[in-house]
Amino acid sequence: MVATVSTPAFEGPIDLLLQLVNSHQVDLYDVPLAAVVDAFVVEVAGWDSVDLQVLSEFLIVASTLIELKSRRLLPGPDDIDTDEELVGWEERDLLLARLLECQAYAAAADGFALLLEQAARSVPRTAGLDLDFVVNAPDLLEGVTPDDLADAFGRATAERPVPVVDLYHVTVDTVTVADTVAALARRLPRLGASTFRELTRHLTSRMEIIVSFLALLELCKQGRVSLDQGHTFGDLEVAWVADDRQPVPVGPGLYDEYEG
Amino acid sequence: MPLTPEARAIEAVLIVAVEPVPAGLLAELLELPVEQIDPLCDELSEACRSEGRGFEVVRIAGGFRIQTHPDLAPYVERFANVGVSSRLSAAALETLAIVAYKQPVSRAQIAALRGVNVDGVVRLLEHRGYIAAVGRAPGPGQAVLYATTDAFLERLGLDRLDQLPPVEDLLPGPEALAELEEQMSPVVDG
Amino acid sequence: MPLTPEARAIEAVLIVAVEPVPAGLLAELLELPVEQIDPLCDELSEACRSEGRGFEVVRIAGGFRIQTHPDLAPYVERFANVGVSSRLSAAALETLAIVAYKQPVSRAQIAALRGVNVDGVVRLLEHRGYIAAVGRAPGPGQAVLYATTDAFLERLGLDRLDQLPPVEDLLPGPEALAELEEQMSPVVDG
Repeated sequence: MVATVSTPAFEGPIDLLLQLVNSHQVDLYDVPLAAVVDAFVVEVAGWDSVDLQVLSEFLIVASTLIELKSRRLLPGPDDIDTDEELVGWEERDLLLARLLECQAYAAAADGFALLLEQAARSVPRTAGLDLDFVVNAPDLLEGVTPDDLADAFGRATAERPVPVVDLYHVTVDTVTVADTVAALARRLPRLGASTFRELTRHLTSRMEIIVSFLALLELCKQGRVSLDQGHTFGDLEVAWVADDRQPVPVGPGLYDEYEG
Repeated sequence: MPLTPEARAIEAVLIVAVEPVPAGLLAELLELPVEQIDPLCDELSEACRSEGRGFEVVRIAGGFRIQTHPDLAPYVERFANVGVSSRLSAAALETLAIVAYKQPVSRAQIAALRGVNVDGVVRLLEHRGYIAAVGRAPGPGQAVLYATTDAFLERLGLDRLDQLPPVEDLLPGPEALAELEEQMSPVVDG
Repeated sequence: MPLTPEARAIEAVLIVAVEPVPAGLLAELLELPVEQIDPLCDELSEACRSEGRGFEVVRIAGGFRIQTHPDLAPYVERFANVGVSSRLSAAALETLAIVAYKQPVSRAQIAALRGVNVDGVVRLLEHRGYIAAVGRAPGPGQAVLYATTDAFLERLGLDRLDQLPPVEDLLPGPEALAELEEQMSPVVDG
């Protein structure tokens, strides 16, 4: 059992990383970690017994991502200690090896798609035997009991095809971090103080909520809002820091975009 | 002498056809007037003869079809008797089970449930007399419906269908089946 | 030039076959040494090419079969009823690639590599006939092991598994590696 994490564009940490790596526009750090972890926790809760192998593998991937991402997201010193940088090299090497292997299989998958397409251009003859040929073959049902048939029915129905909807090429209307920063910079001064839950109450997609969160972090980095969380998993309190010296810079390209 | 492009196209269609193909349908596929189909099929037929192919193109009731040359019947019969395995494959048995428990059922419905083309398997089961066409579905398409035969019951040592062991029926009903069938887009992936 | 009697007989058998016919079976039917089958099939294949037939004789999944010439796909597709099947998703294709290269392989092994639960995808691939359970791993748990099927080879148009490119050839080059490494190092933007 390994956790499945499905959002429209990503499936699990490894797929996620692969997509990040393969499409050069996506920042490696913009990963919806909470979703990844949530899904995993749900999965673990369903386990009969703990699978240490899976658990530790997940922890390696997740902790590497969390480390990388937290450095990026949190306001902090501009440069980091080189010693600190070395921590986690081993994990990264492991991850790298796995990524490479996955890339090789992704390339193989592309090849398969091509072969399937080519092969589908030729259709085999399956008309079979003309019925006027004399067939003396033995009874094919020799030894088959009614119970065998019931079992076969069970097998056939247990494996119903899962209709596959390929979302690979679906593009969603994206809400940008830049737009959200601009919207919050208009809205927050009027509100003065609010909570994250309140600010995102009208939003319907997880994507919009994540983008709002990233926009708040941008404003926090700029010192325009203060963020406070009373307790773990508590609601995030957001307060506008009045500053009339200069407006919040807005416009496309100023902020890293979330491509989830 | 190489075949004309039109004769090639007709040959390809006849190769994949399971039933005789009417001249009108060939004309439609090739976007040609129907009068031109007969001469093309003659060309094809003549080419098979002159090159001594192992099959011939013949006109029978309902259209044109490819069949093995009568000379070669001994090989074909030997193949029919040697080439078939002496037991039903797991896939064939599962298809038979679906027909037995869900009858009457169309090929497309079985295909939708099994996720694969079942034409060959259905043909085999029909050929061996385990299932038979029993009618047509109402509505567009009028798909042929299959049911098990008396021979099937006999081979399983049963008198009536309701003597089959009860199964937990996890399959979707007719409406859901139709929907499932629709979702399976008719794209060939091999 | 007319076909030899042996090539004709092979053609007739392939015309009635519903799946690739192994050389050994053809040899048995024709009462010939198996070494003579390959040259005969080559003769047949070459005759189809030189006469511009609408079909070809190919070696696939360990046997020989007759299939339509790829040129004529537009006509054949229009004729339709060539199979009910939907395209495989990228995730399914990648899982299939892992099974193809690492077989026999367990679900847990695939999952460890892909980093996600693959139960659904494996079930889909098994259901579509691309892969099948071929045994159980030794040791505790006795995980079911999966391998690709003959249908997989058929749908990819391959004769044997070793026609797939070696996995080493598929690994990204040194530049890609450097790029990956760079992206994974903890850069903090100021």
